[in-house]
Parts: sequence; C-alpha cells; structure tokens
Amino acid sequence: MQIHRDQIVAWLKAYADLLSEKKEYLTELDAAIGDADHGANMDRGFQAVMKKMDELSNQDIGTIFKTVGMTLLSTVGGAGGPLYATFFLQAGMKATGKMELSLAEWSAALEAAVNGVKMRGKAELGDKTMIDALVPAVQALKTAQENGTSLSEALQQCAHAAEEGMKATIPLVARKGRASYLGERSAGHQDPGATSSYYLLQTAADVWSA
Amino acid sequence: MQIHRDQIVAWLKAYADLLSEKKEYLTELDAAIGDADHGANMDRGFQAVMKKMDELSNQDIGTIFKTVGMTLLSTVGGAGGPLYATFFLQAGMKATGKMELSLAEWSAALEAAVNGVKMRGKAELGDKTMIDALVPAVQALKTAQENGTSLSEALQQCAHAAEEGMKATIPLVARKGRASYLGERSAGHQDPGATSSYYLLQTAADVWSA
Amino acid sequence: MKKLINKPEDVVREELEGIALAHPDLVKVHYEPNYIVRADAPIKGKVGIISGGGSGHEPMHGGFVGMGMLDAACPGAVFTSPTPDQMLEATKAVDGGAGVLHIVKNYTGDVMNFEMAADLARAEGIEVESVVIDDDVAVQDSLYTAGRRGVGSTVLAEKLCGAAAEEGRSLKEVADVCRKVKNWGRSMGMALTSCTVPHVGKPTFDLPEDEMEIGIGIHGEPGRTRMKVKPADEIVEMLMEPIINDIPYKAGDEVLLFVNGMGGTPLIELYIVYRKAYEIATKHGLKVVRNLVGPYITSLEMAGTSITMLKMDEDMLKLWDAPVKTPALRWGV
Amino acid sequence: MKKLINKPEDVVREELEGIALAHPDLVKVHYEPNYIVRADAPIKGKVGIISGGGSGHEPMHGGFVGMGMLDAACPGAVFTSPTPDQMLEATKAVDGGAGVLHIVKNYTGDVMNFEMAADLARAEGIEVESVVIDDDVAVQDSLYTAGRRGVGSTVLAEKLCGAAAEEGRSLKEVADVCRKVKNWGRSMGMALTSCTVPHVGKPTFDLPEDEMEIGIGIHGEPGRTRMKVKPADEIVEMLMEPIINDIPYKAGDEVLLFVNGMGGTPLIELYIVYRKAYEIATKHGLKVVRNLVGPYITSLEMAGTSITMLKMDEDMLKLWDAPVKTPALRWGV
Ligand SMILES: Nc1ncnc2c1ncn2[C@@H]1O[C@H](COP(=O)(O)OP(=O)(O)O)[C@@H](O)[C@H]1O
Ligand SMILES: Nc1ncnc2c1ncn2[C@@H]1O[C@H](COP(=O)(O)OP(=O)(O)O)[C@@H](O)[C@H]1O
Ligand SMILES: [Mg+2]
Ligand SMILES: [Mg+2]
Ligand SMILES: [Mg+2]
Ligand SMILES: [Mg+2]
Repeated sequence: MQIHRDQIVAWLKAYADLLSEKKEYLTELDAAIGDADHGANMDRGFQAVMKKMDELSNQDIGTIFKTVGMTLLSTVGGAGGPLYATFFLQAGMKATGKMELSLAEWSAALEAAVNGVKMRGKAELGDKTMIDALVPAVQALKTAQENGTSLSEALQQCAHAAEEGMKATIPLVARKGRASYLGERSAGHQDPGATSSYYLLQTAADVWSA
Repeated sequence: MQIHRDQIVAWLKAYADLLSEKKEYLTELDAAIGDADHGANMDRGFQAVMKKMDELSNQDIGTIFKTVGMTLLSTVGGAGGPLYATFFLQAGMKATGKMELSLAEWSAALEAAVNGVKMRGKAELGDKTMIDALVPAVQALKTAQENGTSLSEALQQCAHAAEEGMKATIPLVARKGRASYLGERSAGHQDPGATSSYYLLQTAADVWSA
Repeated sequence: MKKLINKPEDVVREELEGIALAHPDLVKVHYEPNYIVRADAPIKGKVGIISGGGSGHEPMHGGFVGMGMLDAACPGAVFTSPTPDQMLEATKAVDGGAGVLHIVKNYTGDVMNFEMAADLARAEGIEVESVVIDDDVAVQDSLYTAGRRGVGSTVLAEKLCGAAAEEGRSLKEVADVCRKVKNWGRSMGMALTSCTVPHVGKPTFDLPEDEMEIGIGIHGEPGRTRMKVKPADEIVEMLMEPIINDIPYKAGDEVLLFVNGMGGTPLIELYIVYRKAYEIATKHGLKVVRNLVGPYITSLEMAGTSITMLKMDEDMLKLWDAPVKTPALRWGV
Repeated sequence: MKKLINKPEDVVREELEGIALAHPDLVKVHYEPNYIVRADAPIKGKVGIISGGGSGHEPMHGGFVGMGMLDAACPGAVFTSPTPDQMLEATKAVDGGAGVLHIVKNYTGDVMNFEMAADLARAEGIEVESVVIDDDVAVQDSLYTAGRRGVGSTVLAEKLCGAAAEEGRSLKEVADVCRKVKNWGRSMGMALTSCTVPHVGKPTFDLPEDEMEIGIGIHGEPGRTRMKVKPADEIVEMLMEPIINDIPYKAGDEVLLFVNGMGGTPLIELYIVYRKAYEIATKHGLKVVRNLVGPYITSLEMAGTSITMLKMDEDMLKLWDAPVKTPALRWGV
C-alpha cells in the first residue's frame, strides 16, 4: 500500500481544518506556559497553505511539501514557524518528484523532517517541546515499518507514540523555548507544540487509513 | 470695640486649624466639580502661614496680612492661591501700620479684599465661585456697621450672609473656574471656594466675638 | 494606585532631581521655587520664553527647555498651577534684556498666577508679554465657561516661539508667532482610562471597562460625551470633526498634524490614530506638511489620545524646522 | 480590552501605514513582506543593519530606522517573531555590497527565523553576520533555559552599530561593536500591570491591584518574583542589584544608564526611577556618562520600567554621540 499524492493533499486539508477547530485550545495551552499564540500562528499558516492548495494539488509530493514549508516559513513566525517549515522542507527533499510514498519512504521522510526540527531547535528529548512527540513517533513508525506492520497499523502506532510523548510533556520542566523562562512553574502543563505535532501525525493516521 | 492684632493672629491660627480639619471635606467638594485639590491646597498654604506666625505675631496688621498674602501666593497654586493671596494683599493695604481695626476699618478692609478677588477672577455673583459667599458677606457687614450694630453681632451677620451665599451656590451652574467645564452637571454641588470663604468669615466671627 | 513613585508629596521634587541628573548639558534645575532653566540662561539680547503648569503632563513643559524652545519651565504640584514666585524667579533667570514671553495655558489658576507673576516682573522692570493658549474645541459655550482649555497647541507654540526667539526676533514678534498659534491651533482629546493623581490615590473619574470619554481635558476634566468604546477610526472621526468644523482655514491650506499620547497609550496605537487623522485631514483638502506623533502633553498614566491641527504659513514652517535641542524634542543639532 | 485600534488583525498593517505617512522623509514601508527601510537604502559601500521582532515594542525597531541607526526593521505580528522572508527581503533591500548585520534578540523564534533568513541571504551571495543580544539578567539558570532574553541593550546596539556602519567600518568591525554591547549590556525589568495582546483580548497575566512582577520580560514572560507594590526606590534597588552583581566591569568604569518605560508608564515616573538608578550606580563607583530615559522598548500598554546598564569605552562614546536621524531617536542632524 502506498500513500498517494491526493492523500497527502487530503491530510494537509484535514490538518488545516483540525487546527481551525483546535486553535483556541492550542492557544490556551500556550497561554499557560508561553505567549498564547501557538493556535493562532499555526492556523494562520495552514490557512495560507490552503489558499495554495488548488494550484498545488496536482504537483508531486516533494513540491507540495516544499511549498507548504516555504508558506509556513513566511506566515507562522515565532518558534513554531521555522520548526514546522523545516519539518516540511526536509520531508520535501525526501519526496522530490514522487507521486506516492511507500511506508518506508514516508518513514524516511518523517525521520528527515524530525531531524531537521532537532537541528533547527537544538532541543533534546525531555526539553518539553514538540521533539517529545516527534522523536518517539519516528521511532515507532520505523520499528513498525521494519517489522512489516501494515500501513494503517504503523500509522496508528506512530500517532499513538506521538500522543504518549505529548502527554509525557505534562510533568516536564521546559528547557527550550519561551516556556523555559517559567522554570519549575512550567511543570504540570502540556506543551502546545507537542500537541500540534501529535495532531499532525494523528491526522495522517486517520486520513490515510480511511 | 476694636479688633486687636492678637485677635487677627488668633483668627488666622483658628482658620488654619479649621482647614486641617475640613481639608478632606473641601477636597471632596472639589472632587465633585473640580479637581479634588482645594482642601489640600488651602491647608498647604495656611500651614506655611503658620510657620511664619512666630516672627509675624508682633508685626502690625498690614504687615501680617501682606505676609499671609505673599505666603499663600507662593504655596497654594491653582485658582485658590492667587485669589486668597489677593484677598489678603488688598486687605493688608487698608491696614498698613495698624495694631488694631475698628469695625468700620475691618469692613473697609474686607471690601477691598473682596474687590481684589473680583478683579483678579473676573467672576460675577452667580458664577458659582467664592464670590457668591464673599460679596453678600461684605454687603451684610457694611449694612450692619452703618446701622451701628455691635461688633460681635455684625460679624455674625457677615458670616451668616457668607453661609447663605455658600449654600446658594448649590443649584447654580458654574461659569468660572474648572467647574464651568461641567456645564449643567455642576448644578447640585456646593462650591468648594465659597465654602472655604464662608469658613474664613465664620472663624472671624467666632474668634473675635469670644 | 500603582505608580513608580515614593511618597506622593515627593513626586515633583524627585522627578526634578531625575531631570537634573539626566540632562545637565541642557538644563539646570532650581528648587524652592521650582523651575527648570536652560543651562546657558540668560542669553543676552534674546527674548526669554517661559511656560509652566501643573506637573503630570511630562515632557511638557520641562522636557521642552533648551536651545530653540523654552528658556525655563515652572512645574506646579501635580495638576496644580505653579505659583507666581516660581514664574517671577524663572522670568528673572531668563531675562537677557529683550523681555520675556509667558506662554500660558487657559486654566483659571494658570492664568491668574501668570498674571500676578507678570505684574511682579514688570514691577521689577522686566518687559513681559503673555499669550494664553486656548485651543480645546471640546469646550462648548466657551462664553459661559472659563473658556477653552489650553492643550496640544501649547507644545507647538513653544517650539515655534523658541525658534523665533533664537533668531533674534523682538518680544512683540515672538508673541505674534504665539498669537498665530493661538488663533490657528485646534485640539480635541479622549480617554480610554482615567488617571490617578498621586496624593488623591484613586482615579480622577470612573470609566467602565467598555466606555470612553470624548473631549476630555488633560486633568481629567469631563468631556462632551461618554460612550461605548469604538474602533480607532471612529474615535478619530469624533475628534477630527469638531476640529475641522472649527478651524478658521480651508481646503488647500498647509497644516501640522499632531497626534498626542495621553501617557498610558503606546506608540503603536498613536500611529494607527495618525493614519486615520491624516486621511481625514487630506479628505478635507488640507495638506499635512509637518507632523508630530508621540506622548508630548500627557495626563499622568491616562490612556487616550488628543489630536491637534495647526495651520502653517511659510514663516512657521521655517520656525518648525529650525534646530531644537531639549530633552524631549531635538533635531537639527 | 481598551485600545485605540480597529480590528486586531489590522493593527500591524495600520501602524505601518501611519509610520509611512508620518515619516516619508526618513523611511519607506514595504508591505508583504512587511519591513521598514531607510528612504535612501541601499547605501553603496555601507554595511547594512537590520533588526526585527514581534510588534508591540514600539518605537523598537521601526522607530530606529534611519541615518546612523538601522537600515531596515522587520515587524512581526504582535509579540510574534517576524518571518525569514521579511528578513531576507529587508537584507536584500539594504545590502550596499559591504554585507549586512542582523541584530537579533534572544528568543527562540527570533533566533531561528533570523538563522533561516541568514542562510537564505548567504545563498543569494550576501555576506551576513548575526549577533544575538541576551542581556536580561532576570533569567536565571540560563544554561537550562532558552537563555537570557534580549531586551534594552538591543536599542543601544542598534544606535552604536548604526554609527559604526555610517563611518564606513567593515561588517566584522560593526559586528564587533555589537558583540561588545552583547558582552557589556545588562538589563532587568518589572511590571505594575499586564499588557493585552490585541488578538488575545485579555491580559497576558493577572496581577492583583497591589502586586507587581519583578524580572518580567517584554512579552509579559514571568519574572523572578511577584510581590506587593513597593516604593519606587526599593523597586529600583531590586532591579539594579542583579544588574550590578552580573556586570563584568568595576568601579571607575564609565557606563550608559538607560531607564526604559514599558509603554503605560509616564515620563514623570521614569525620571524618579532614573534618579535612584543613577544614585545606585554612582554608589558602586560607576560613572554614568551617558543616559537614555523614555519608552524605547515597550510591551504594549504595560506599566513598568526596565533598566539597562552598558559599559562604554571611548569608541562607544564617540559612536553614541554620532548623529542619528530616525523617527524615535534623533540628534546631531
Ligand atoms: N528549541 C525548540 N525546539 C523544538 N521545539 C521548540 C523549541 N522551542 C519551542 N519549541 C516548540 O514551539 C512551541 C511554541 O510555538 P509558538 O507558540 O508558535 O512559538 P513562540 O514560542 O515563538 O510563540 C512550543 O510549545 C515548543 O513545542
Ligand atoms: N474666576 C474665579 N473667580 C473667583 N473664584 C474662582 C474663580 N475660579 C475659581 N474660583 C474659586 O476657586 C475654587 C477652586 O479653587 P482650587 O481648587 O484651589 O483651584 P483649582 O480650580 O485651580 O484647582 C472654586 O471652588 C471657586 O470658588
Ligand atoms: Mg507562542
Ligand atoms: Mg481644585
Ligand atoms: Mg487644581
Ligand atoms: Mg509567539
């Protein structure tokens, strides 16, 4: 089973819709330990992506990802902007010219994407950032793929790992990003970036397994 | 019967005490239709006068009044400062070199004082200012004195006229000073300057009749 | 009341000490009586210019003392007119033999105290002219009141007269510049929040969380109307309309547009206000050729704005562009 | 929320329109991507200097664009870092062939966006150096956080680097000036009230009527402690102590003392703060040889202040005194 270009488009659309819906919630999470803009930032970015969808939707996956990355880069701002931009730009490099991705290809693209985010943000696992959702998700997907798990099952395992990682941010003390200024006071709150990252991978699992 | 220099000094001291006591009340009146400083301003001025009392108390009445006037001029500020300063400076001119004042002399001094306030402030009777207390008071004192009324009775009539004038400011719409910006909204409030003027003349009646 | 102050009664003195420490190259501060004077005063042969008023409107007036603007400023207690002894001493300190101009804002207290100071100065042989600025169009029926209040035009008068004096003009000529500003300047202000006078300790007026006061004075004097808060563009219209209706000049004339912050309103909002004010002025055919945007005549920490429009002729443009070197306004030098 | 704005989403654009209308002689405004650029950019042979950050800190940075300071400023959404495309376009617009310095405040978003912009600009053949200002001593354990935040020193860096570039110094030399400021500048701030981000519509944090937050960041980031409001002198001590404890210089050194207003605090209070800050610096043997007092790096309408101290050497004094002509800082020209 392959992930077709149209499914990529459907995924991005579904994620944009989810962000519109979860915008206030993400902003609330950011209000607790950041500056109350993560929801608005992400929504603005993906609305801009949506505006480009018509002309994008018959491009190859690499072009789609890179355009998404460049669009996020110029519309999101803050910390989330360059991080998600890097995510899609790096994923795009792995998908240049492709009209569909095998599970192995998607796994490699996701790994490249997350490595890009790591390089850009220099955050480690446990710093209470989106890395805490993304890194376990990559690992889960890789393992599932290597074990020959079905696409839909692998995607669910990936999303599940992201969710666990997101929840695991709750007790953590932030050491990167704006939340780090809070020190101990950042513990007890779920990281907004980890939450938006979990949504991204959960949406992939939902849309591509459907 | 005469008003002796020492009685003038006693009057000023009693008035300073009364102002300390009524400071908040005067400021409250000013808060309603002005800028909430009349009590503080007058108290500051008469406290400064009190500091000069030791060296002043063996001067002649003219010198005392002029010094009070100059002291108020440099310590009160606002509208009240120059008006009360003018009051005492003008009264002082009529009392130059005198160690005591007859009722006729006091009446003339008060008239000069109030004319000075009129000239300085250009307010008319009914403009809702201290003029509304002072002008009827002068008139009452003059009439009483011309009718040969006793000093203590004349002073009481003077103070009573000031009180009536003060109360009469309540329904008026202010046409001078800060209260005039309120227009119709100034009606229903007693004028703070008319109130401090009434206190001044009531104190004279009380102290000099005692 | 939350303020960066120590005791309310020390506010003015401590502020003056701060000014003295911050700007020794520009001004000297004299205490008891309080006045701020140009470091190089008096300047022989130059007309001296002084102004003054209650404190709480900073940078006006102390921040405008220096080359090309005021020679001295007399700060009163917060929102209380200064006293004639301050004005007299300041007048003497800046008199370079060419006379002294008193720029007075039209408030009963200010007018009377400056009048007495002028009398006293004249008695000491100093030539004094006084011009009373009364540009606040919010005051209606000015025949039945103390008259229009002096607000934003005062700042502009101080700049233009300062430049005229610096050029060596005579007292009458400098006062003529001031009278032009008096005749051609129109202002109106509004408040989103009240201010709190330090020694009073509670807000001067109550303004519900969703209301604003249009036509407010710089001491929190009540305005024309109180209403629900509106978008900035509508507020600017409500300020510009009475100004435009009142100006004694017409389409095609050149104007200076001054958007002032009341003390608690940040610059980002003032530029939004300026944008709309400029649009409205232009729509009426007025040519905005100069401007000033910032908190120059404030009302403690009040949030709000005032707009001032002043017709400019060629001479005034030259005077506006002339060098000025004060703590709060500086260019050309 | 009471603000002089129209729709929250239009705040930045309308502010930029206001700036463009108010200062056409000094700056041009470019929209989509948004940046404010010197009217005469690019200047051949001169190092270009750009900075940027979230809006809401006005006059920083747009108010510092002009001769002797920034060549361009990139305003993001309110309190949100601008994006690399803005920075890239601004970099291209100011490159006069001598390279471009990016002055970056140390916030994760700003740093990453500027990094990506620098990469993109280098890919287009423009030499770029970046210096990250991180002067906020309120941030403790900076090894375990995103590091100290960039605050007041940024304004001073922009002035000094601007003057160095104007002199014709090389990119490395201009960046060296910036690194000196980075090494020698220390700041700390406090808030009496919160600010309200327009699109959020409610205060960033709750501060009871009798409390203040010491060590606050310019986006309302939490500080070191929250406590009952104290007299100004005690507050200044609480800000100066961590600064003095952290400075890598000693008695006898010359410093610039910068007392900044957070947006909602009027000048009268800032001078009271300056007075005490000067006294404390002097008591520690530091010679305050230059100063700046006013709202230069604000946090919307937040009431509060921040203090910045910067050691000055001879070269920096010369650069500070050099002419500057921007909407918000102007002298010598
Ligand atoms: N250095 C970093 N590496 C990875 N993720 C980070 C880093 N810094 C912040 N983040 C993520 O960014 C999220 C905040 O994004 P956003 O609110 O859009 O940006 P900002 O903090 O600039 O307002 C945080 O919740 C965190 O997950
Ligand atoms: N033009 C005037 N003539 C006479 N009295 C006046 C005039 N203007 C104001 N007053 C008096 O001054 C009083 C206010 O004094 P005060 O509060 O000390 O001054 P300010 O109004 O400057 O704060 C008013 O209540 C009124 O009685
Ligand atoms: Mg955020
Ligand atoms: Mg009063
Ligand atoms: Mg008063
Ligand atoms: Mg942000």
